[in-house]
Formats: sequence, C-alpha cells, structure tokens
Amino acid sequence: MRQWVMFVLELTGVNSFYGKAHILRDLGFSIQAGEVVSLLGRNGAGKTTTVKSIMQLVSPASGEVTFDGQSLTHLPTHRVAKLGIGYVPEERRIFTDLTISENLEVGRQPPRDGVFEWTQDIVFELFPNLAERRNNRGKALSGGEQQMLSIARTLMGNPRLLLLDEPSEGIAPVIVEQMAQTILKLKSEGLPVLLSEQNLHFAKIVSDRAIIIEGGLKKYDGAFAELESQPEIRDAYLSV
Amino acid sequence: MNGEVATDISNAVLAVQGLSKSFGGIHAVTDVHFQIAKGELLAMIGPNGAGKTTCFNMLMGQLSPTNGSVFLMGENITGMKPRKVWRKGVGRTFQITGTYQSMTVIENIQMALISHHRKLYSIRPYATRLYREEAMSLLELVGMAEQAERACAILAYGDLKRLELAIALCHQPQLLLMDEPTAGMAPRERIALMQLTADIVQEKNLSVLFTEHDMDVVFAHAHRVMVLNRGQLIANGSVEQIRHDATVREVYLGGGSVFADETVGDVRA
Amino acid sequence: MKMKKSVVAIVMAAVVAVGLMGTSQATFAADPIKIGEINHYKRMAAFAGPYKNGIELALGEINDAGGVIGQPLEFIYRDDQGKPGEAIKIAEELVSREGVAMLTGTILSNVGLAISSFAAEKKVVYLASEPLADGLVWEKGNDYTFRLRASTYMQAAMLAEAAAKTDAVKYATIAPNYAYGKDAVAAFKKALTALRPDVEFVAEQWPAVFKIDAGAEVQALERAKPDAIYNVTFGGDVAKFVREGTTRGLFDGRHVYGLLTGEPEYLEPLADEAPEGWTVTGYPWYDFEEGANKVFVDAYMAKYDESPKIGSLVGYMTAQSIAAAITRAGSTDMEALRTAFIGLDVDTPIGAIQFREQDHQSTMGAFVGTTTVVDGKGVMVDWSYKDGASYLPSDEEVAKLRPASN
Amino acid sequence: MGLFIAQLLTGLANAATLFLVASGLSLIFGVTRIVNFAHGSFYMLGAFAGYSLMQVLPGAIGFWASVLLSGLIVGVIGVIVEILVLRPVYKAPELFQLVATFGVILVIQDLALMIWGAEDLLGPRAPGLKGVVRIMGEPVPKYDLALIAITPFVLFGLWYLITRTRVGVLVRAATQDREMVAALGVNQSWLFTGVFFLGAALAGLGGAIQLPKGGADLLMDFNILAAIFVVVVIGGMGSLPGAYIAAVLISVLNVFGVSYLPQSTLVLMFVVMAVVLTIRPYGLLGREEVVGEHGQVGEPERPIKPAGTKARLLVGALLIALLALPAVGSHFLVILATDIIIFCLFAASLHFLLGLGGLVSFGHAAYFGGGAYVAGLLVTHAHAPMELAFLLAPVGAGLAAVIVGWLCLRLTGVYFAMLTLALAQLLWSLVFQWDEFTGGDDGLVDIWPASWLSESNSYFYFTVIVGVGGIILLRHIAHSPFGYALRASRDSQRQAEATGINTKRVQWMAFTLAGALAGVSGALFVFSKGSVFPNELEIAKSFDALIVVFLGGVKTLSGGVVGAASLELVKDYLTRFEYWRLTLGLLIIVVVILAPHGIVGSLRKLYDKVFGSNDDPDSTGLNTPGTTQSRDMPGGVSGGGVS
Repeated sequence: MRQWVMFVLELTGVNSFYGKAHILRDLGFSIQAGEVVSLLGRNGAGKTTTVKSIMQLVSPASGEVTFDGQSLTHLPTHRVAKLGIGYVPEERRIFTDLTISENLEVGRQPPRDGVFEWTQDIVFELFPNLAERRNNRGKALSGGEQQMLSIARTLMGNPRLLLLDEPSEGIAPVIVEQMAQTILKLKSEGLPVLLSEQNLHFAKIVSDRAIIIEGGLKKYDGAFAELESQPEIRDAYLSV
Repeated sequence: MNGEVATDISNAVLAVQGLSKSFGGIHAVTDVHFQIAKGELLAMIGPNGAGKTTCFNMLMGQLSPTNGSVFLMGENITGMKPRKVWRKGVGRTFQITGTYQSMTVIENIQMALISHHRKLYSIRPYATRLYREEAMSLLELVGMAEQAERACAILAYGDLKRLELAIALCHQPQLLLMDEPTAGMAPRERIALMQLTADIVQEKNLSVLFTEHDMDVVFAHAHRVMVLNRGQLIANGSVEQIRHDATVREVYLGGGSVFADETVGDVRA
Repeated sequence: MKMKKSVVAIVMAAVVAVGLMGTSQATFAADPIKIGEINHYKRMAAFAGPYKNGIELALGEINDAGGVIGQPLEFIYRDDQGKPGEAIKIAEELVSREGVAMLTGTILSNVGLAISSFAAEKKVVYLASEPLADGLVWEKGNDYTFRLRASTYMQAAMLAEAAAKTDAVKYATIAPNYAYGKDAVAAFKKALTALRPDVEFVAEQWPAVFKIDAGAEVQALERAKPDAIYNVTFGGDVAKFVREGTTRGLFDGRHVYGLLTGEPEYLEPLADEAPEGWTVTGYPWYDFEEGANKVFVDAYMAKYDESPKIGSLVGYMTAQSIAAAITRAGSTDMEALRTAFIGLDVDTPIGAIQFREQDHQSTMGAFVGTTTVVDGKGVMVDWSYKDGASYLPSDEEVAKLRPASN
Repeated sequence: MGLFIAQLLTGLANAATLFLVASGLSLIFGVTRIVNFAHGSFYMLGAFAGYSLMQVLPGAIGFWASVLLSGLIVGVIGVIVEILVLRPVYKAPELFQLVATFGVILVIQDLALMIWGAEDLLGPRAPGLKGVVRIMGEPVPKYDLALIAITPFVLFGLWYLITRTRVGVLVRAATQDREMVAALGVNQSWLFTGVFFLGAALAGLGGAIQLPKGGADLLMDFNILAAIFVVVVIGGMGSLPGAYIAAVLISVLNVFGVSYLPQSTLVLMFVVMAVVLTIRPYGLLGREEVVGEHGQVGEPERPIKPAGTKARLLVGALLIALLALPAVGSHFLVILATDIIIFCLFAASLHFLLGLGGLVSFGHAAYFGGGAYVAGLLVTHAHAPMELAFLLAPVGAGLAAVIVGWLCLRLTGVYFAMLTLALAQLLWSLVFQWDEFTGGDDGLVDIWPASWLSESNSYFYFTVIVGVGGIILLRHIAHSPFGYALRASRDSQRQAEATGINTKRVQWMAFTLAGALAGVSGALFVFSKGSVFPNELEIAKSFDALIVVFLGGVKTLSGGVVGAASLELVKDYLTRFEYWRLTLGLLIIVVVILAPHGIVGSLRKLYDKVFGSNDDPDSTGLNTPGTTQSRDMPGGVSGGGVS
C-alpha cells in the first residue's frame, strides 16, 4: 500500500545565527530513508533552529542542507516544502479561524511521483477524532487535537520526510502515547521522520537513532540503544 | 468525592467551593472544590481542554465564575480583578512567559516592586534607581544576580522562567499559581526549576498550585495531585494514589510509557 | 533579498536626484523689485496655473516697457499646499530672507485671511488677489490688506438684482457647508430680501465641500418645490450637481442663479452638459470683439496657446495693480506703498478700477449673463459687465462692518 | 412614499462605489495587515484611467470594457507598488509599512498631475443609461439602478472566492500565519501580491464606475479615505459582508441626512460610527481582535538608560546652539527653528504614546489642533490674554484626550487606531462646519502673542523653553515609574495586570498626557502664526506626525524628535521645487526601505555593526519558545480575518 521512495536529508557544516547569536555550529548529520531520528538536547541547544534551518525559515550563514541531492540552502521556504519536506512546528500553528477541513486543504499539495498520496479521508482514518469535527473551527480543538491536526495537515502535502518539532510538548501522556503509535505506523510504512524532542521516554519509543546537540554542536550521533551504554553522554546532555 | 476533609475555609490558604464556568452552552468547569494548606505544593493535572487554565483564570480573576466561590485566607475573592487578587497576596507565573521584553532583568523585578509599593503614578525619574536592593535579593534567591543588567529579550528560556518566578515573589505572596511552569524546558531544567520552587516554598512557607504535563515533575515534587477531566475533578490525593487510580490512567496517564515508571525519589534529595 | 532592496532604493534615489535637478531655478536679472506670491499651486493647480500665467503676461509687458521706477518687477512664487500655517511661514521667509517689497496671492479665503492677519501684525502690505471672503476687507479688515477681486457679497448682490426682477417667490439654496458657502447664501438673502421683501427661502442645502452627494441633494431640493434655486457649489461639486439635477429634471421650469458658475474654470469641464438658462457670474472671454478686454485675451492666447480663465485676468490685474502702486509710491518703502494703494486707480482690461479708501476693496466688477451650450461648450450669453462700485454697501454700512482700523 | 423609495435607491447606488473601494481596503488589511493609506490613490487612478479609456473606447461595450480595464490597470499598479515598495519592508515592525504607503500617495498625486493635468475631469455618462426610470412617480437615474444591481454580484463573487475556493482558504490561512502557509508549500508572497492586485483593482473599479456620477480630480484620494476607513471599521475589519452593510448604512443614512438634517453632512458618518462602535466595539460583523502589541512586533526595544554624560553634553551643546541662533542666524532661520521645535514637541507627544505605550493613534492632530483652537477661541470670544489662553490650551486638549481615550481604549490595535482617526475627524468636521463659533474654514485669525513676546526672537526663546522643556519632560517621564508602567502595559499587559498595574488607567493617563502636550504644541503654533484653521486638525496633519515618528524610529526615545526635525528641514527645502511631492514621496520610500528601524534605530544598528555592541553575542534567548510574543499571536498580529 503506502510507499515512499528513498530520499536522504543531509546537513553539512551548517552554521546558523539568530541576530548576533551563533546558534548552530558546523552541524552535520544525515537521515536515511525509513528512519526515525530523534534530535535531543537542552532547551536552547539549537534543536528548533536545526529544524528551521532545514526549512530555510532560518537561513544558514554557511554550510549546506541537501535533500535527495538537491541543495535547499537559500531556497524560499515554500520551495523546500514543495520538494516534499513536511514541517510540523512546535507551536502547532494551526489556522484557528479555519475549519479542520480547510486546515487540511491548506496543506494539500499535488501528488508526487512515487510517494503515497494522502487525501482527507485517509488522513481522517489515521486521526479518527478529527473526522467527526471536520467542520469545526481550529480554535475549538484541544491542545492534543491541535497537534494531531498539525501533523495531519502536513501529511496532506504528501511529504517524503517529516520534521516534527517537540510534538509531545504540553500534551497529556495518554495522547503522547497515541502519537507514538501514529509515528510508528508512519515509520513502518517507510516515512522518514526527524523528531526534535525533550521527552526521552517518548523519543525512545519511536526512534532508532538519537542525535544530541548542545550549544549548537553535535555531541552524539548513534543508535538509541547504545546511548544506554554511554551514561556520561546521557547524563551530561540529557540528565534524567 | 475524595479523601479531603472539608474544613473551615478560613484555615486554608485557598479554598475553592463549587467553582463552575460555562461559555455559551459549554461547561468548561463544573462544581470544583478543593483547598490548599499552608506550605503545600498542589499539582493540577488533566488532559488538554480539561479546564485547568479556565480554573486558573478564575482563581486569578481573569475570568469570573458562573457559579461558586474562591476564598483566600478566608476572604472571598471571587470575581476580583487580577490586580486586586495580586494585592491580596497571590503571585502568578504564566505558561507563556510574560516578562517585559524592553527592560533589563532587574527592571522587570523593580517594576513589580514599584507596583507593590504603589509608586506607579510617580513621574519622578529614575525608576531604575528604585528598590534596587530588594530586587537584587530576589534575583539572588532565584540565582540570577549575575544577569541583572542584561536585556530581558536576550535571556535563555530557563532564565526567563526563573525571572518570572522572582517577579511572582515580589510582594511576598501567600500563594503562588504556576501555569505549566516547566513547559518547553529540557528535563534537567525542569527538575532544577521545580527544585528551586520547592526550596523557596519551604523557606517562605508558601503554598503553590501548579498545572503540569510532565509527570516526572509532578510525581517528583507535588505533595498532592488533583486530576481534572472535562471540567470535573475526578481524583484528588497523594502521588501514589493518583498513579494507581484506574480512571486517571484511562483518561490521562495512559500506559505510563512516556514518563518515568516510578517515583524518582532521589531527584529531590 | 538585501541586494534587491538596495537596487530599488538606488533607482528611487536616482529618480529623486533627477527630479531635483529638473526643477532647479533659473537666474534672474539684477536688482529686481521682488514680490512674494503665495498660492496653492498643487492643491488648486487648475486655478493657480492660469492665474500665474496672467501674472507672467503682465510682467512681460511691464518689464519690456522698462519695469517700474526703473527696476524690473519680479514675482517669487511659492506653494503653501493650501495650508494657512504653511502660508504664514512662507510669508515670513519671503519678507525676511527674500526681501520682497510686498505680498500677494491666494485663492482660498482662509489662507488669505491668515496672510492678512500676518500682514497687519508684521506691517507688510498684502494684496489679496483672488480670495472672496467678505471679512477680508470688512470684519477682519486691516490697514495693510487690500483686495482686488469682486467679493462674495458683490457678486451675490449682482445675482440678487437679477433675481428680484422675476416673479419667483420661493427660493431654495445650495452651498458648500463652510464659510464661503455660508457667506454667499447670507449675502444673497440679504440683498434679495432688501429688494423683494416677499420672497421666502424654503430650503437650504449644505453639501460638504468637494464631497457632494448630488443625487440626495437634488432630491432634497425637489422636495421643497421652490420657484428658483440659488447655487454656490463649484468645482467638481457643481458638475455633479448639474448632471444629477438635469437627469432628474430639477431645473425644468425653474430659475437658477449660480455664483461663479459662469467662470471658464467651472463651465469648461461641464462641456455640453453645462446648464442652460442659469443666471450666473463669470467671464465670457470668447465674446469680446474689441477694446482692452479683447487685447488681453488675444495676447494671452498668443502667449500660452490656451484660452484665458477668470484667474488669468485676476493674475494680470494683480501685476498691473502692484506695478501701479509702486509707481505711485515711487519707492518700495512699505509705508509709502501702503499709502499708494489707498485710492489707487488702475487701468485694466476690464476698465478702470480703484482701491477704495473706505475698505481697501477694489471696484473690479463681474460679468453677469445667462448660460447656454454652443458647439458642445458651455458659454455665457446676454452678458453685461457690472461695475463693482455699484454693488457695495453704503459707506456708513461699511464703516460699521469695518472695525476701527488699527 | 415615492420619495422615500427614491431616496433609498439613491443611497443604495451611492453605496456601490463606497463598497467597492472599502472592500479592497478591507481585503488588503485582512491578509497583509497593512493599513493601506494609498488606497484612496488607487481609487483616484481608477477614475483617471477610466476617463482616458472612455475617450477612446466607444459605445456601451466600450464603457463597460473601460471600467473593467481600469480595474485591471490599477490592479497592476497595485502589484508594482506591492513588489517595489512593500515587499522590501514586510519584515519591518508592524505598521511601518503605512509610512511607505504614505510615500506612495505623494508619488501618485504628482504623477497624476503630470499625466492628466490639474483640471477636474467630468466623467462621461454611461451609454444607454442616461435617462431616468419613474418609480412611483419619482425619477430614478437608470445608472443608479445598474449600480444597485451590480454591487451584490461583486459582493457574492468576492464572498465565493474567499469562502469557497482553495485560493480563498489559502488567503484566509495567510491572514493568520504567513510563515506557516509558506512552510506548507504555498508561495505566500505571490498570494500577497494577488491580494494586493485584487484590492487595488477593486479600488480602481470603484473609481471608474463612479465616473458617470462624478468625475476624476486630484482631491479624490484624500476625500474618500476617511469614508472608506469608516466603512471598514463599522463593518468589521476584514469582513466583506460587513463592509457592504456598512457602506449601505452610511450611504442611505447620508441621503436622509441630506434631506432632513442638511447641515449634518460630514458629521453624520462619524456619529454613526461612534454609535456602532459603542455598541459593537469590533464593528457590525467584526470579530474581537487578538490582543496584539501593535507597533512593537518584531525585535523588542532595547532597555533604556538615563542619558550618559556624553549624551547630556551633546544635548547641552545643541541647546546652546539653539539659544545662540537669533544672534548668528538669519531671521528666517529663527522662524524655521520655531516651527521645527513646535513640530518636534507634537511628534514627541505622539511618540510617547506610540513608542512607549504601543498605542497607535491615527488622530493625534485632534489635540494639536484642539490646543490651538482652545487658545484661539479664548482669545477670540473671551478676549483672554495670551498667557491665560496658553495655559488653558493643554487643559482643553487634555480634556478632549480624556474623552477620546476613554472611548478608544476599550479597543486595541488597528481598531484603536481607526477609532482615534474617526473621532479626530468628528472633531475636525465640527470645527469645520460650526462656523458661528469656530470660524469654520475661515479659521480664527489675529491670535498674536502678548506684547512681551511679539518679537520673533522673543517668541523663539519662549518656544525653546516651552517646547524643549516639554520634550525633556516627556523624556523624564519615560524614565519615571509611570513611564515604566506604561512600557510594562505594552510589553505584557497580562503580566502587568497580574502584578497590580491598572494598565487601562496607565494608558488612559498616558493618552491624556500626550494629548495635553500636543495641546501645548498647538498653543505654541497658534501664537506663532497668529491664526488657526481646521486643516490643523486634519487627517493629513495626523499622518505627518505618524510618519515622522516611524521615520525617526518608534523604538528609540529620540525617534520622534529626530524624525520631526528631519522631515521639517527636508520639506522646507523640497517645497521650493515644482514636483516636490513626488520627490518627497520617493525619499520617504527610500528611507523606509533602507532604514526599516527608523533613522535613529538604523543609525544605532549601523553604529553597533561598526563598533560592536554590549549584547552578549552567545545569547541563545531568541532560540526558544516563549521569549518572543509570537506564540501569543502566530504570524504577527491577527484579528478580523477575511470572511
């Protein structure tokens, strides 16, 4: 059924700034097809900036971001999205004045070769509680539902890669668990995901690999399982 | 409804009786009762949209309840404006920080002190010379003395949260209301902030009511936990009671896979 | 993005620079007598342009004939954006920096009043060329201010004289809702009731100036069923009013009196839609067959290849009057100049005029006639020139109106 | 009865143009959050373009083709303006763009004068629709009926576009959060351009379609501006059906006003607006606006400090230079300096409100003119001595500000701004039309200073003392607890309220203070000119002040003063040239593009760039959520929306 052609996201030597603040320092990593990767680190470590630098919402001062071999650097954000990178921002940023259906319509993009084509019906299958409220305005939704809608809206763009920025933030544990199931389902169907997270428990459930950044520098890049055997890294940067 | 004994309202720092709020036909909060004792850290948890924020806003006066009353130290403060509630001795921090971006760190504190000392309408310069020592000691309390002269706009997030805590302590409140105090923070920062809060609570013998989604924080620091679902209080008890409450697990906690599976006692030590 | 921004900015800066260069001022002959001319060149360009042409025509003639008291006469034109405050500032500058001998100009009455007040305070002679407000020489008159054109009162009195000859009894008025309009209606009422005590005014309409809601105004006038209508609206307002009124048949079988409506400035834009049969004041330049009027019109058309407006005539007469005053004073001494203007006689295209001693108002009159459409253009026919001197109140009355001069 | 119906129809026909133009303004505001001051200019261009086209295209088909083509042409002009002028400044602080649109007004005014000349053009009549139809015996022009019929189709078409099509969904989404729309793969900049095209085209259409009832002239741009602002605000910002209802309401009431209250013209519209907004603060169909910190979105202002020794010395030196001016400078220089100081105080009072308070008043001229009129009226009617009139001027202006502030502070953001504009216009129309008392358009003259000040030099010293004193007072207040409370109310009203600050009262007092000081500058003005006229209360005067505050820099204490001084000097020079409006307009646009933080702000940024700054470069504060206000209002300020 759903199938994703293999694409690779690659960051090399990315430096990003916010005003004068140097946020990302020579950051480099890649995401292979079918992988769910967690981007971990303290608040202010540069996780969100990494995601925004991929989307070109923050324009990296140097370095390169490529997707499927094509450079994304300095492309307008909408072109990045058109290439198949789906972005779910941390604030969810749903259109509260629009209905759920209309929110999904904004995300809709034409079908993409070799990529599963999402429709509203299929999205509603994945998020049944959105289906029954499809004509409600976004502002009537609870935080968990807004998060679901934000993901669903991005899926409507038939992404080849999903960027999730702190999806579990401020969401009830029971909903976070549901979301984990959703992500695992997408993963099982081959959609690669880059997940910026603070919730280690959640990240561990859904992802294979962890990248830890601190002060904009990469401190760790490897399998989640191996992190367990490196307590000094885990304690120094994540400290649970 | 729960194990709490309905004592005389004047003994509690905060006593909430039959609090309800409806918007149009929708019941956001229905008949909520609870009390907070001196020195208590009370957590309010529940799914999004359960009515936590509505509850908070009614306590602080941003919303007036459809029904019910709120007593602070035995005084009925129902429907009082936020600034009046504040003058009665309630401090508040926000989920999304509400600091004054155009001021320095210490000026943020001084502003609250100016308000506390009722000097708001003075037009004599310079505000920045007023109550500096008092402000400095508050900054020391939250460990931010070194950042006193930095612009608030360039503070790191965790520091903003600490600054907000210091602001909330300016008028030596009896009660602190904290709305998702650790939202958006990394695990270590969360623990540190709540530890700081707990220490201050103990030192000043304050009471705290906070909402929180991070169960690690709740289970590590709360003395008592209330669970709100669809506007109703469905549980109110000790951390252990809440953890194992079947209803709470169903509507809120889930299988427990996304937070630490046992109380981490040593974090507080 | 950055680059694009600066490219846009540079292009615009270049245009700015070119704009400035293109307008740099020409040089003038040495030692001219300077006259400060303040007007609304932008705000009322359609009126100020012909007026300035008129001045230039006269200046050419004066200077070709050797100037005045042996010096060339030169006008310094400045735009006040139609703002009285700005006009005062410019007046200060003209007097203190440019060293002008006297001030003149303005079309709008309010700006004229502002300069007049300034003139009295700073003791500078001001010839108000075009503003019509009666107050300029009466209630707010002063020693230093003189006015050339026939005032609102004078022109309204001319129309009232014509109206009094008909058997119309019920009158409706329509005038812009501000000082000029109110003055014009009050003057007409006063003059007409003096001649015909039996008339009554059944409706007064006051559209906002340049914001007329013509359809509604026509309906309101129609509702009052008047025998005759007195119109003071002008500019775009009168065009809209005429069109709606004609469409809706408001003017059928009614006498209409239009203050200034016959002036080319107002009549020309109406083209073949100009009202027919209105009694108006105006300027029938096309009808002159001989005499000074004809000479002026021909000279004007030869120089500018366009027909003169009333403003052109006023501009021409302004320069003539100033030249005459300086010649009479024999110097540009302010007090001498002021004295020279009092009772000054000037020979102009429309005949001899005099700046009256009692109120500093000139006796320039106006042409009164009937409108009609000829070859798709609105014109005045059956016109006659009315001497302004005959339409001013008696000297006692003027003395009452004009407070003791300071 | 027949007359009643006929009047109703006249009102409905008048509503057509008003609706077309206002809907364009509403649309542009809804999506781009730009208050397009140049919208009246688009309307004027539509009229001129339509006129020219109708000269060439014959017959009924030619007429209607001309109308449509005019819309198209003006739409394209709108696109050019959007791309050249607005795109470079989208990232600038909120409302800064309106300064750019003001530059556009000036440019278009002169271009139209160059192309079409100064004369009023009478619009051609619509072929085939010249006559009247008798309805119950009353004549109703056929063209009126055509207009009445067309408007609902336009309304329906727009409504369908916005609510039922994908483009409409995208437009509404972009209204709320542009960046997110881009992140979902939509080229939002073209969406903006598209909306600008449509909005401008509607204005152009409005201009062309009114030709048979009017014409084209150079005053059309400002003449319609207040009316369409009123329509948009009464209808509810961003609401198209609201704009239609408001246009009809205003037009129909106006027609009846003309008949039954003939002197009410001008005032009526604003009275209706005041009544509607008192009952429904966000307009008939508007929705409550999310509270946004207008004028303060984007980078927060830097903390202020008491002036250092260097700054004090500099100001001292400037003051000495000023005081020495009469001795060394020419007489005119003294006059010019007097004018500049007066304008600086006026601008500084607005800056206090706008910069420190985040309260964007579009009608600040009301207090400047108000002060001038209070003094003028006291001298004229009560023969008050200059000294007394001068003292009472700020009291009167302050009183006006107390009332207006009370009415307006119930609203926020652009609603607040629009209501201040409307109330200022109400005051203006009262002064303009109540001529028995105010002198109307003829103004009040002979308001000269007392004899001890009648010399320009002594008046200059008086102005320096009062004007500079006022500016220093404002600066001191900015540093006082009250000034801090005002900034706190702006930075985070929620936090301020939660720490005992009565933010509304603080803002109300600030509004009053700013009004009173504007009144002082008005009093200085009236005695320096000896007269005052209604144009000192006009929209254009308010805009002047707004522009200098933005050009100087909203987020810097000295912004207002520097902006005012710069603009007055530039204007004094430029107005000597023929096409000075074109030049000034372009100059404003260039400054807006090159210095999006205002003159002072941009100079400071440049200084920091060259010499480095004290800000910790390693700070990561901006990286985190919650440090900016953006979470309160995704994608800038939201409100109304297009519906």
